[in-house]
Amino acid sequence: MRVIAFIVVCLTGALLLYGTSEFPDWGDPKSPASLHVSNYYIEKTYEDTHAPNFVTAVVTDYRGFDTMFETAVIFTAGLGCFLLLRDFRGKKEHYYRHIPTGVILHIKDEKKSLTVGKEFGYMDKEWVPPDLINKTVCRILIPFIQIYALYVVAHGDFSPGGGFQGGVIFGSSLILLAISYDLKTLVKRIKERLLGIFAAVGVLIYAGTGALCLVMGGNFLDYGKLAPLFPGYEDHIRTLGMLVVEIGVGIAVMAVMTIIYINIVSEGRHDEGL
Amino acid sequence: MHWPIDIIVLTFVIFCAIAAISVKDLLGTAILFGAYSFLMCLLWTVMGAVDVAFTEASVGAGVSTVFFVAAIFRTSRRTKD
Amino acid sequence: MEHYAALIVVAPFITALFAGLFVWIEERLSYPIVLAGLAVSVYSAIQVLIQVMAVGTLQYKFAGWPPPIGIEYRIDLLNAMVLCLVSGIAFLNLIASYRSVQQEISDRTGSYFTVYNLFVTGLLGVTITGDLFNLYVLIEITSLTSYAQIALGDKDRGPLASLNYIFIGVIGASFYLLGVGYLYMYTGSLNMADVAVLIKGSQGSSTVLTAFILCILGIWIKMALFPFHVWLPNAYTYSPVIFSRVVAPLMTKVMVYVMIRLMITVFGYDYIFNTLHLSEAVVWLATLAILAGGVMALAQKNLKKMLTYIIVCEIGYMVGGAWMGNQLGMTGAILHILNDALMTFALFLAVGNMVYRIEKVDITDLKGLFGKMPWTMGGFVLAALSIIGVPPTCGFFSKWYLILGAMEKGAYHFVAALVISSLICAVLFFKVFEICFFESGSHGHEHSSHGPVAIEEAPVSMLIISGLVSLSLIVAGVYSGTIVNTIILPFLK
Amino acid sequence: MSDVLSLIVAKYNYWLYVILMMIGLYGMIAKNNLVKKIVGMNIFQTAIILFYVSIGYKTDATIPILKNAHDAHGAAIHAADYINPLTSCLMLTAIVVSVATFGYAMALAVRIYQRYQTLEEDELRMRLSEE
Repeated sequence: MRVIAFIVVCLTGALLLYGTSEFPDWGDPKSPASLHVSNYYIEKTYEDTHAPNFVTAVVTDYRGFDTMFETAVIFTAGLGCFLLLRDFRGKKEHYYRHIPTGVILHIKDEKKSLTVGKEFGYMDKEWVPPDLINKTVCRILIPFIQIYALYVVAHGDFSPGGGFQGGVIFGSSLILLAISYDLKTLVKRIKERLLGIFAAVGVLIYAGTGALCLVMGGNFLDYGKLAPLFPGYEDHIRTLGMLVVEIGVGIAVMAVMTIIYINIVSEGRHDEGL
Repeated sequence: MHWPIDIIVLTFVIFCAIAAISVKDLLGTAILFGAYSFLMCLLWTVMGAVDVAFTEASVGAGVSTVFFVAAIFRTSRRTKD
Repeated sequence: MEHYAALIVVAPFITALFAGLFVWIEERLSYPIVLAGLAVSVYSAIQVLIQVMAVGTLQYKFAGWPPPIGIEYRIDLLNAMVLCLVSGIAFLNLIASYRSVQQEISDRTGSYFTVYNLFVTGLLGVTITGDLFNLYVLIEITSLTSYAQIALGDKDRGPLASLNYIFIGVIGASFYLLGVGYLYMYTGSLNMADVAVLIKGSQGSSTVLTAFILCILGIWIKMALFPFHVWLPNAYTYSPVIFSRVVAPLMTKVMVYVMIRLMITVFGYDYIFNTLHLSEAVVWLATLAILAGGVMALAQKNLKKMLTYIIVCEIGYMVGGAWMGNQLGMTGAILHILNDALMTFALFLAVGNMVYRIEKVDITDLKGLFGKMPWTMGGFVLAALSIIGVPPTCGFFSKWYLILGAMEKGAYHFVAALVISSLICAVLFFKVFEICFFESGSHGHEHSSHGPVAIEEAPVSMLIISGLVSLSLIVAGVYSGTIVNTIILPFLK
Repeated sequence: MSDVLSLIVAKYNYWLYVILMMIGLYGMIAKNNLVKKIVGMNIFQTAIILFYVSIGYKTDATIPILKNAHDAHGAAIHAADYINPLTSCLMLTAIVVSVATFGYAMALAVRIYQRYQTLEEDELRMRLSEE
């Protein structure tokens, strides 16, 4: 296998190196790649859309149709993980810990429903004592991470970032919650159902904006046609359209990242994790 | 001209890539893979593609590594090669 | 209405998302929503075909930006035909397979239908788009949804087959992406028509040559041409019935379509056949693919797996025809996209009906099936005859064009391979018929663990679709002259 | 000598991306462990992204965000001052695709481990032939 792999790699590498032989120099501003279409984007974006960040403008407006499917790819990944791993049967064993004394109850029968008082805490099978520093720091940090994520989403047109990055950061703040406390804390706060709805609604906001443009008489995703809905913002209507779309992407990505994490770490049982 | 920085980072990137696929412990692979992604993101910042770098920093070095560690937690660290 | 072009793709997409939403609210609504989306798509595809036949190539600019700047859909006769085919087959399959989804994926049907519709969206988008990078994104949607669906089939082998498919699929898609990168390096554009204009006259450029090799190689890997076919049999065999019914007819054919699109629209005949002289080599490769597919099909014991190797064989036909370098060969290849999709669909519909009743389809399990499932077997026989290439069915006519094309070029090895593979198919199918017809069925003692299973005919909804598609094989055969004259020849002019 | 040096400076980025990609491809084909293969796959995809970003780079150009956006009216925008935004845009999409594939592949690895208790390809093949 290694020999075959080596031969394949050498052949492909040689082909690719051969292809680079006529490339223009690296960083040459006169190369065809930097002249034909890209100059239009640099010179006309601000005029067309009033978005200072060219990349966001290209991503969500000029090539917005690609980005819609990119969001669909993420959505599919989340849905695929759900379909593949989700296991509704639940777990047979449960562990409870008596907090004042540290005595552990191990309940093997799944049918027996047990009501425990406040001094008993639910516990993972592979349990480590909670670290006070970790917990406190994460608890303080998480709101700030989330605010930063919202900032990244909202300022996508002006600075690096956008819906996708913001969504990932928001999702990782939720994952951080699950890691620093335990998975139950996260699952209790954000129900699986809610995450599923968020994922679908996020992509729907994107596709719905496009369809709304269709209804308003433009082509699909032509934000300019939304102007009658936002009187007073005619100049910035395309930026506004981008913002709406970015919010949709952010919601979808946030939900999907969380779904993938929860499903992988608990093998689809949503009970215990890292 | 940024090429000295560029070439140093690129060397590190290649080093991390080779290490990531040859280390005999999957948790080590996960961390090296995170380092690889982060160095890659540095490289892209040097080249001026800030949006891509930002995405890679949050995705490659962040969430991907978490998925990786989560998967190792549910499978095993053992690897033969 | 000018927006039909967008609706073809957008309607199944939005309904997929709504279905995904309703999974969490009222799961039973997912199915009708998905079905409605595909119905809109079929209707729009037919409208677009009528428009294209009346006025010629249609363009649709997304977000209103003119082509090299924004993304455009460009629909000519070939697109429009494949679009009708894809949306029609996906729609019929969704009706026919409703019950087998209930049987196989009982507890999460809503999510499954969402993934199904996303898959169809991907296929339609690949077919309709006029932008190289948009094509890549949609190929990835198609791939990711297929990985997700394959893993749901066989509990043991499904995930492994899916992971192997991921590795090979990613290599294929990445090669394509690299090829697009090289093209972008040379031209600075991503629009197919624009790229075609810009690379005209760049015969000697190593960048364009590498881009060409990478793109075609990527598509071949995705298409499962002979040396790259290793993922296909497992992936298609271990997937759920509904998915194997839609992926076997459509996925490879859409990839063949992409290859033809790249050859004709982007790189141009002149570059491929007059500058590079690749025709000889690729026709030999296709010949090998046909023979290898046929021989490996002979060795299989499982009916579904045997059919997947026949798909490998059919891919050889289409690639060979398309690379013949003359009009007859290309006509044969395009006609075979249509015919092979219909034939494979009919075959897998019949096999799906069998799986619905007897679960395991090793060839020895099929004893006495003619008596028990006569209608299903009727459809199966018709489809099998068409694959073999018996005259009134459509399989004969595309093979005829392929043979004429090969004769004109003097590629007699290809003709020989075609005839041999037809004979192999005949042997294979008559073996199956013999077992189904003459050997009496097991009387319970072989299935003692399950108790005596009374095999009966499949449900009516499955049978009607199966019968309709099988009859359409004859209709397509009778009207193949019309199809060639009104769609394929005007396109190739 | 200076010619060679300038050639190296002009092209080394492309050569190194080829090397990186081949590392990924080799890992994907030759490694025995499924998770290692997935890592190889991701390295392969990242190398392609590096290639695209290299295409978009221009010497003496800045990041693709308009300078002085608030008082730029009337001021001419020179294309040579900003790097190519299109490649960045394309690669955002490619990164998303790669992370989606990565997440799903990891989920598959977990699933396979649940079923077979191993991630080594040769052991898996052995288990399959036993059954």
